[in-house]
Amino acid sequence: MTMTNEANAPIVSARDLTKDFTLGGSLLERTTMRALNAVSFDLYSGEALAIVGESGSGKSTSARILSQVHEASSGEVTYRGQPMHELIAQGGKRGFASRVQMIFQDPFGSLNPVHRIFYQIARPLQIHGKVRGKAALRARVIELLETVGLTPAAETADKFPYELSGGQRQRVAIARALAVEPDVILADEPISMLDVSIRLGILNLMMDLKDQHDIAFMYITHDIATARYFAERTAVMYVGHMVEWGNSDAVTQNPQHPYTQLLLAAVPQPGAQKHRDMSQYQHKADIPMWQPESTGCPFAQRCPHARAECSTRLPEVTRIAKDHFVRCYLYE
Amino acid sequence: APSKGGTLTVPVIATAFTKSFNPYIDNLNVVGGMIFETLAFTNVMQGETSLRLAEGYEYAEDYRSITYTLREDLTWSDGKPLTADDVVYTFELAREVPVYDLAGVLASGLVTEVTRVSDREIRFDLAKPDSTVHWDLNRYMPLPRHVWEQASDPATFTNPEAIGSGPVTEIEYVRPQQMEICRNPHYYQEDRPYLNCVRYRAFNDNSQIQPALMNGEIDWGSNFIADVEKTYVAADPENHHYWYPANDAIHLYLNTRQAPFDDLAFRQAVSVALDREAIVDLAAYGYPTANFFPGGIGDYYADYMDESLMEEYGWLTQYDPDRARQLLDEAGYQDVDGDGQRELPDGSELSFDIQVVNGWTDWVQTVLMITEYLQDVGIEANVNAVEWGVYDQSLKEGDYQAAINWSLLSTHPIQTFKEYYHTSRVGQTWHAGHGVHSERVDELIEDFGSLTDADAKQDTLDQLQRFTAEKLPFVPLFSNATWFQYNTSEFVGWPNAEDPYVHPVFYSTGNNTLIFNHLHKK
Amino acid sequence: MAIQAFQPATDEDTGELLEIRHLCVDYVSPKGMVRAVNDVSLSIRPGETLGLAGESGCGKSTLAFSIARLHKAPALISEGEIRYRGRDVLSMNKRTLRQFRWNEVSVVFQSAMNSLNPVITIGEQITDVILAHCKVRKKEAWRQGEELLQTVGLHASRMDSFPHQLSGGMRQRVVIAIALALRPRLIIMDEPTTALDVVVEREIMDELYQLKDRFGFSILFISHDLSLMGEIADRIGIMYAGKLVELGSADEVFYHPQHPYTRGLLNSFPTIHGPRERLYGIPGNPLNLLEAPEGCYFQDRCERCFSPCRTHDPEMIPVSSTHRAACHELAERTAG
Amino acid sequence: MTDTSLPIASSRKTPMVPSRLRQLLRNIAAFFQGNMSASIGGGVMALVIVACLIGPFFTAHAPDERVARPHVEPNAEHVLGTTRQGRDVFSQLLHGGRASLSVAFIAGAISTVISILVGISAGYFGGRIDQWLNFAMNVVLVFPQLPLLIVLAAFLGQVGPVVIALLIGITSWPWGARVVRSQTMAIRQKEFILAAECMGESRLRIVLVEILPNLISIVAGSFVGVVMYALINEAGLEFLGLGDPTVVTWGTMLYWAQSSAALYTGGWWEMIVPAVTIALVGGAMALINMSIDQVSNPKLKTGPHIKRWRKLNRIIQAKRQRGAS
Amino acid sequence: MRYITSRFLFYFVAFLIAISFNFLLPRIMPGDPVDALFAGSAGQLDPSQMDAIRAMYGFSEGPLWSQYLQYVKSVFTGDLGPSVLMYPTDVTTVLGFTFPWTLFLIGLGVTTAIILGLILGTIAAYKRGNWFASLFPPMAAVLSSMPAVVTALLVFYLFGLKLQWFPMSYAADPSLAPAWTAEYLGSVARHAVLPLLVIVLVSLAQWVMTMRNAMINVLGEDIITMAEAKGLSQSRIMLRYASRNAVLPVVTSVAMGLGFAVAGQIFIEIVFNYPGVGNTLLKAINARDYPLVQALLLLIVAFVLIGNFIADLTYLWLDPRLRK
Ligand SMILES: Nc1ncnc2c1ncn2[C@@H]1O[C@H](COP(=O)(O)OP(=O)(O)OP(=O)(O)O)[C@@H](O)[C@H]1O
Ligand SMILES: Nc1ncnc2c1ncn2[C@@H]1O[C@H](COP(=O)(O)OP(=O)(O)OP(=O)(O)O)[C@@H](O)[C@H]1O
Ligand SMILES: [Mg+2]
Ligand SMILES: [Mg+2]
Repeated sequence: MTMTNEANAPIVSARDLTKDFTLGGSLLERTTMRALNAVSFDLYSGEALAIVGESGSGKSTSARILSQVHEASSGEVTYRGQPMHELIAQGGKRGFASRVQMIFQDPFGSLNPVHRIFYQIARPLQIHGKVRGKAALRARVIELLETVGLTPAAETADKFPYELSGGQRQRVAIARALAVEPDVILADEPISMLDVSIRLGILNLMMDLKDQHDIAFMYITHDIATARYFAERTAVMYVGHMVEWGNSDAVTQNPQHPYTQLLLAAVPQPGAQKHRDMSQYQHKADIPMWQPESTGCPFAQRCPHARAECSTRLPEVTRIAKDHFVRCYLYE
Repeated sequence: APSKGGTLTVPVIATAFTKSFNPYIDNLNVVGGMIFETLAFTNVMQGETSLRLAEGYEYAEDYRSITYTLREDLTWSDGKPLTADDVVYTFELAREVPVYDLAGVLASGLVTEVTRVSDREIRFDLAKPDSTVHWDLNRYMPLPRHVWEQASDPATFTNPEAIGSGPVTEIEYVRPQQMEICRNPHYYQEDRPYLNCVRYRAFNDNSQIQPALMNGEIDWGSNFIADVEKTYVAADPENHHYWYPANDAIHLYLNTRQAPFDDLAFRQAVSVALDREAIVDLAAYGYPTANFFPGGIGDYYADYMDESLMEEYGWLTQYDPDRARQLLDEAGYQDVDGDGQRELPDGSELSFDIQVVNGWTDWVQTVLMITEYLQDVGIEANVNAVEWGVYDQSLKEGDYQAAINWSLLSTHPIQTFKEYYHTSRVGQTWHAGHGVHSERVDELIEDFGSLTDADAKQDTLDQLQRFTAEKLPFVPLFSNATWFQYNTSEFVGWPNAEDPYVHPVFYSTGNNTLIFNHLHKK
Repeated sequence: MAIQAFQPATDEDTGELLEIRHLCVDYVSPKGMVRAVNDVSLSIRPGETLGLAGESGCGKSTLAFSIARLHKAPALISEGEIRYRGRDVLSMNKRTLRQFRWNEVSVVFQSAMNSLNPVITIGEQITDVILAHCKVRKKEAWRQGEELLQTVGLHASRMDSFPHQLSGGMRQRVVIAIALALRPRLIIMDEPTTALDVVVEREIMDELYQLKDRFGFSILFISHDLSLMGEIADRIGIMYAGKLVELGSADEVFYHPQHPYTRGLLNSFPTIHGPRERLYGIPGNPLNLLEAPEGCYFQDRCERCFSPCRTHDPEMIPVSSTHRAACHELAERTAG
Repeated sequence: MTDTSLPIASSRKTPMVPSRLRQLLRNIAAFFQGNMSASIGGGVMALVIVACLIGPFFTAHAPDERVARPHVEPNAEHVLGTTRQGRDVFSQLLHGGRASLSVAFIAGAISTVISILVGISAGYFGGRIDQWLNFAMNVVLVFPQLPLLIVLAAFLGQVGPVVIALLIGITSWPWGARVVRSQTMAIRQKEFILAAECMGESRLRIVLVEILPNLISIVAGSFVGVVMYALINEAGLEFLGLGDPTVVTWGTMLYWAQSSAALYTGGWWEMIVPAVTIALVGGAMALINMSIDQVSNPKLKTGPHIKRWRKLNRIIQAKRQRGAS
Repeated sequence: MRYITSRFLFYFVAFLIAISFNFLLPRIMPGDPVDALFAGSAGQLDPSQMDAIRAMYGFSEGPLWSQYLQYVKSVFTGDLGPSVLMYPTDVTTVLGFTFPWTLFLIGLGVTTAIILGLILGTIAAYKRGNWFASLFPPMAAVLSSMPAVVTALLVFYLFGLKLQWFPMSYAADPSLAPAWTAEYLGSVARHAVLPLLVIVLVSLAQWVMTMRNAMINVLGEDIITMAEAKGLSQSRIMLRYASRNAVLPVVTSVAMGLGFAVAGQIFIEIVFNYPGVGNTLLKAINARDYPLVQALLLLIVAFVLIGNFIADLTYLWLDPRLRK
C-alpha cells in the first residue's frame, strides 16, 4: 500500500502512522482521540506531496510527527530507508533537524518578534555549524535572503520582523528553513495567512527551490487548487485517515473517493451555476471524532453510497491507476 | 454631703470585655479594687495603712504570726455574710491554685497556716519572725466561698455575676467595647461610693485614648499621651487636668561581668556622660523626673533616700562630658586608631549594644539618646530593639551588655533592693542580672523582716543605697511618671499635687478604690 | 411582523437601494491620517449581489462598516455621501439610525465565533433584535426565533444552546438567521465564510442563495476569494489601497479585466480544472497607506506603469455601461 | 563569494552592537514619548531615586541625631521641620528613602526572579511540572499575604529592612508567576518556538533567548507591581511596629510620627511628609505600571490621536446635521 | 459540576495547608505567650505568678503528629480552647463577636468598591479620550497606591478628629445596646462611614482598572459591533453585552482583590479601633496569643477561600462555557 514512484526510492516514508491525543486535563475524565490512523505516505526528492483536507483532519499532526515535534503512537518513519529512531540515536535531534525542516502557516507567529532577521537566519547556520566565522556567517545569511528574493538583503537582515510585510516574513521563514540545507521541507499551510496577491509569489518560490535544490516538499493546505498547482502528488485526508492519494491531476480531475468528490464539488468556480446539488451530503451527520475504538470508514455517516460494512471495518487501500490510490469499499 | 450619682468613664486597653470578674484572673485590671477589696491597703504616698475589709491587724509578740480582724456585719454584694471562713477559704485556694497566690506567701512557705480564730478573726502563722508580711497579705482579696465553691475549676472561674465586696458589683451590661458596673447595694462603707456606676470603655492603645480624652469622653485617664499640655489641657483648660507624680525608677543596667562594664571607672563615665534632663525632656516627653539619686531608688521612695549620699556620690549623676572623657582617658580607654571611637585599654575594639523592647517607644528613644551622648565622649553604643521574649530571657539570664529596665515598685524599698541584689533572685528577675552581689548584702536583705525598729530598718536601707552608689551596677536615669489625667467637668475629688491623698494609679488595687470612693458629682 | 416601516425619501429616489458617492474614510492614527476608503462611488440595486474584492487592508471592511455607520474611533467618514433609498445615512439621528440598522441593513461578520456573544444563549441573541425593533411579546419573538433557525437549517431546540456548543458552520448559520430576522433589504456580508472549510462554505452559500431567492434581499458580499465571488456575485468591485479600481458585472470583470491589478489578482488563483501552467500573480508588496505615492497607487507593482501613473490619480473610466475601471492605460486606449 | 561579501560584512559589523543599545534606548524613549502618565510616573520616580541616592551626601544633618528642638516647624534650616525627637525630617526622608526603596527593589527583584523561574517552567514544560507549580502558585495566591506577613514579621521579632524585603519577596511571586505562566503558554504555542525546536535549539536557549525576551513587558509590569506592593507593605509593617524602629525608613518615620502623636500635637509634617512621599512614589509606580500595561496591550492606550478624532468627528457631525436640517 | 468539584477540592486542600502552617507556627517561632502577657502588663505581674499561668495554659504534650491530629480535630469541631489575651474566654467566642463586624465592613466595602469600580471603569472605557476617562484612571491608581494605613490616618485625622463629621472609633456607640432599632443601626451606619471610605479609596482603582481594561478589550470585539449593528439600545448593549463579558476578568481578579481588601482592612480596623478580626489579630500577635492568632489567621484564610469559591461560582454562572 505504498505510493510507488518507480524511478527512485523515497527519501522519507511513513508507514501506518497513528497518533493518539489524550483530551481533558482532569484525572477523572480522560478521552483519547485518534488524530491519525494508519497513515502511510512517501516523499521523494525534488517532488512535492500535497496534503489536503478539512480543518482537524490531521494534516499538521502528520507533519509534526515527521518533524519530531510529536512522537507517533505507532507506526514508523524512515529516512532514506533508515528508521527515524536510529537516525536520532546516531545524530541526535539536531542531526535530524539538519535534514528535515518545517515552514509554518503564520508568518506573523513563526518569527520571534524580538530578534532581527539576521539572527533568525543565522541561528540555524550556527546550530548546524554550516559556516565558520562571523564574516562567512553574514555572507551566507545575505546569500540566503537573496535566494528567497528579499533584496536589498543587507538591509533586510538588520530589520525586525515587524518591519516586514507578511509575504516578506514568509520568505524569511523559508530562508531559515533553507539555511540548514535540508533534504525535506514540511510546509504547513505556508500561504494560508498571506494576501492573495503574494501567495503565488511564495508558491512559485517554493516551486523553484524544489526544482533547483532537489528538495522533497510536503505541502499542507486546504486549498485543493494550489495543491494541484504546486505538488506532483496529492493526498486527501479525512478525520485522521488518508482516503485518497496519487498523482495530483488524477486526484483532482478524476476523484474517486466520495469525500474527495464532495470536496471538489464544493470548491468555488467562477461562472459555475449558482446552485449545485449538494443536498445528498447535507445535514447527514457531523464530522465524527475518531477514537481508538472507533470502527469503519470515517466518512460512512455522511457518505451517500454508504453500505452496512462501511461502519464496521476500515476499507483497504485500492490502487485504481498507476499512481492513484483510494480507501473505499466502492473500489475494493 | 457631696451630691450623689453619675457614671465615671474609664478607658481600658482591651480587645473586648467579657463577663469575667475573677480578681485573680484580671488581665484588664478592672476587677481588683473595684469589685473586690483587700483586707487592708498600704498607701505608700501617705506612708499609712488604709484599712479596708479589715478593722485592724496585729503581729504576735514574736512576729511569728499575724491576726486580722474583719469589720462588723460585712456582707457580699448578694447579701450573704462575709466572714473569716471566706478569708480562710481564699488562702486555701491560693495554696492549691497558684494564680491565686498573688504575692507568693504560700508558695514561698512564709505563711504556714491560715486559721479561723473567730467569725471575724483570722490568724496567719509564719515560718520565721517577719514584720513585713502584711505588705504581702494586703494584696489578697477575699473571695465569696459560697460562689467559688460552685465553680468546677477555680482556675478558670469567671464569677459571671460579679459577686464581690467592692464598691461596684451590679452589672448593668457587658458589651465587647464597653461595660458598666454599678453601686454595690451592700457596700460596707456608708454613703459610698458617691457615684452610681463605672463605665469601662475598650481602646486599642494610647493613641486612641488620646483623642477620646481630648474630646472629653473620658473622665479618668491612666495613659501616656503625647504633649498633654498642648493636646489634652488645651482642649478644655477649665476641666482637663493631669498630675504625673513619680513612679518606678528607670535605670540603664550594665553587665559588670563583661568588659568594659567590669570597670567601675567606665560605668561612672557612662553615668556622667548622660544629660538626664534632656533625656527626660525629649525622649520621655518631659513627664518623668530625672533621677539624680545614685542610691538605686527614685522619687517615689523619696522619704527613704539617704541624703548624705549626695555629697559623696552626687557627681555621678551630674551631666559632665569632660569628666567622662577624663575618667575614660585615665582608665586607659583611648582612641588609638584615630577613628573617633575609643578602644579598650588593651587596644581592642570597644562597642556594645543596649537592649530595649521593640515597641516601647519612649525607651527606644531614651536609648537612642544615650547612644548619642556616649558617642559624644567617644564610646560606640548601639540600640538593640528586640522582642519582649528575647529581652525577657537575656535580662533574666544576665546575657546582655547593657539594657534599659525598670525597678520593682512595691510597698517598701527593701523589696526593690531584694530584686537588685539578692542572690536568690538571680535568673528570676530582670533586675539581678548585672552581676553585683555579696553575702553581706544578702544578709542585710534577709534580716530586714525580723527588724522591728524603724531606725534599724532605715539603717539597712542606707547601707544598701551606699552599696549601690559605690558599685554603680546600673545607671539611674529617671523616675517614670504616673500617667494620670482627670476631667473635672462632672466629677471632683481627684488626688492632685495639692491633695496627694494617694498615688493615682488606676490599675492598682486599693489605689483605685480610694480614689473612686473619693469622687463625687460637682 | 410589526416592523415600523422605514420611510424612503421620495424626492431623490433613484431606484437604487443604496448609493455611495465619493466616500472617504480616514483613520486618525498616531502617525497621521490614513485614508482607508478613498473616493469610492458605487451603488447597489434591489435584489442584486455586489461583490467587493481586494486583498487584506484595502478598506473593504471599513467601507462595509461605514454603510451601517458602524465605524468607531478612530475611523472618520470625512467626505462623501451614503444614500439609502434616497435618504442620507450619514445625517441620520440616533433614533432613525437604530431603526435603519437591521430593519433595513443587517451585517454578517467575518467570523461567527467572534460576533456571537459567548455568554448569551442563541435564543436571546436572536430574539433581542426582534424585541428591539418590533412591538411583540417575548413568547412571540421566541417563536419567530425558532422559525428562523429552521429557515437556516438548524433545529429549533438550538435556541437554548450557547455558541460554544455549536460547530463553526452552525454558528455561521445562526449569524445568518439573525441577519434575516427583520427581513432587511440589504445584507452586508464581510467575509462570512473565510474561517470555514470549503464544504461548509459551500453548504452555507447554497442556503444563503435559497434564502435570497425566497426573500429577495440585496447582498454586499465582501471577500478576497475571487473564485467564490465569480460564482455568486452579479457585479464585482475590486478595491486596491482604499480605492475602487474596477467595477463591473461579474462576467466583465472576470473575462475582460481592465485594471492591471484585477488581472494580477485573477492570475493569482490556480484553478482545479484549468490547464496546469505557471501563474505569475502580482509582484511586490501591498501599499502602505501611510506612504501613499503621488499618482496611481498601483504604480510600484504595475509592469506597465508609465509617466502619467507617477503624477496623476487615474479616474474611473467607463468601459461599458456597466463596467468602469481606473487606469491611465485604459484612458490612453479609449482616448486613442 | 566570500570575498565579495566580506567588505559588506565588516562595514556592517561595527554599528551592530551599538545599534542594539540604541534600539533599547529608542524603545525606552518611545515608551515615555507621548505617554503622559508614563512620563509623570517616570519623572517622579527618577527624581525620588536620584534624590535618595545623592541627596544624603548633601544633607546638613544626620538623620538619626537630635539637631534641634522637637517639632520645629519647616523653616530655612529644616526645610521639612523636625520630628518630636528633634531630628531633621528632610534628611530622614532622603536617608529613609534609600532603605525603603532598597527594600522595595530587592523584594521586587526576588519576587520577579522566582516568578520568572516558576512561571516559565510551568508554562514551558507543561504537564506534571505545570500541574504542581500551578497548584503551588494558586495556593500561595489565595492566601492573604499581609496577615501572613504580619504574623511572620512579629514572630521573627524585630525585623530589619532586609528581612522585610526577603519576606515580601518570597511571598509575593505568585501573581507575577501566574501572568508569566499564561504568557509563556501563549508564546509556547507560537510557531517561532516550534520553529526553534525543529531547528534543534536547546531547551535552555529556547527559554532564555526565544521566550524570555518576549516577556519583558510583563516581567517589567510585575516587577513594578511588586516594588509598589513592597513599598506599601513595608511601610505598613513598620507602622504597626513590627520593623526595626532604629533604622530610618519611610515606614519607621510613620511609626515614630504615630507614636509621638504628631497629628495631635501639631507636628503634622512629621506624619504628612513620609505619608505623602510614599503615596507619591506609589502613585508614580502605579502610573508606570499602567503604561506598561498599555505596551503589552496596545488597545488600552489612549493617545492624542483619539482626542483629535473626537474633535474632527464633532466638526463633521455638526456639518452633516446642518446639511440635513 | 466537575469544575465546581475540582475548585472545591482545591480550596479544601489549600485550607488543609493553611491548617498545617498554622499548626507549625507557634512551634517553630520563638517567644512564649505568658512572657508576652507579662510584657503587656508592664511589670505588674510577679514572676512566680507567671509560672503558674504557664502551667495553667499547658501546651498539649505528646508526639507532634498526635498534637497535629488533635489540632485538626479541634479546628473542625470549632473547639479552639481559651484565648490567652482574654483568658478565660474561648477563642470561638472571641471570633463570634469580632468576625461579624469584619464581615460587615469588608463585605460592604468590597461590594461598594466593586460596584463603583465597575461603573467608573465602564465609563472610563466608554468615554475614552474625554477628560474624565483620561484623568480618572491614573488618579484612582495614584490614590490606591497609597498605603491603606496612610489613607486611613489621613481620613481619620481630617474627618474624624478635625472636622468631627463622623465618629473616630468603634463599630457603634458603645453606650447603645445592640438592637434592631433605628438609633443603633444609625449609629452603626455612621461609624462605618469612614472605614468604608478608606476601603473604597484603597481598592477602587484596582476594580476600575480591571474593568476598564476588560471593557476596552470587549468593546473592540465583534460582539459589540454586532450588537450595535442590530440596533439594540445603548443601555442593553452596555448591560447585557459589554458588561457581562467584561466582568469575567474582574471576577477572576477577586483572589488578589480580596487579599488586598483583607490587608487594608487590618489597618483600617486598627486606625479606627473597629472591633473586627484585623484589630484583634494585631493584639493577639503582640500578646503571642497563639490560639487566637491561629484561629484568626485561619478565619481570614477561610474567608478569602470562601470568597474565591463564591467568585468561582459566580464565574460559572456568568460564563456558560465552563458549565459541562
Ligand atoms: N497537542 C494536541 N493535543 C490534543 N489534540 C491535538 C493536539 N494537536 C492536534 N490535536 C487534534 O488532532 C486533530 C488533528 O489536528 P491537526 O492540527 O493535525 O489538524 P489539521 O488538519 O492540521 O487542521 P488545520 O487545517 O486546522 O490545521 C485535531 O482534532 C486536533 O484537535
Ligand atoms: N483602528 C485603526 N486604526 C488605524 N488604521 C486602521 C484601523 N483599522 C483599520 N485600519 C487601516 O485601514 C485599512 C483598511 O482596513 P480594513 O479593515 O477596511 O481592510 P479590509 O479590506 O477589510 O481587510 P481584511 O481583508 O484584512 O479584512 C487598513 O490599511 C488598516 O491598516
Ligand atoms: Mg494544521
Ligand atoms: Mg476586513
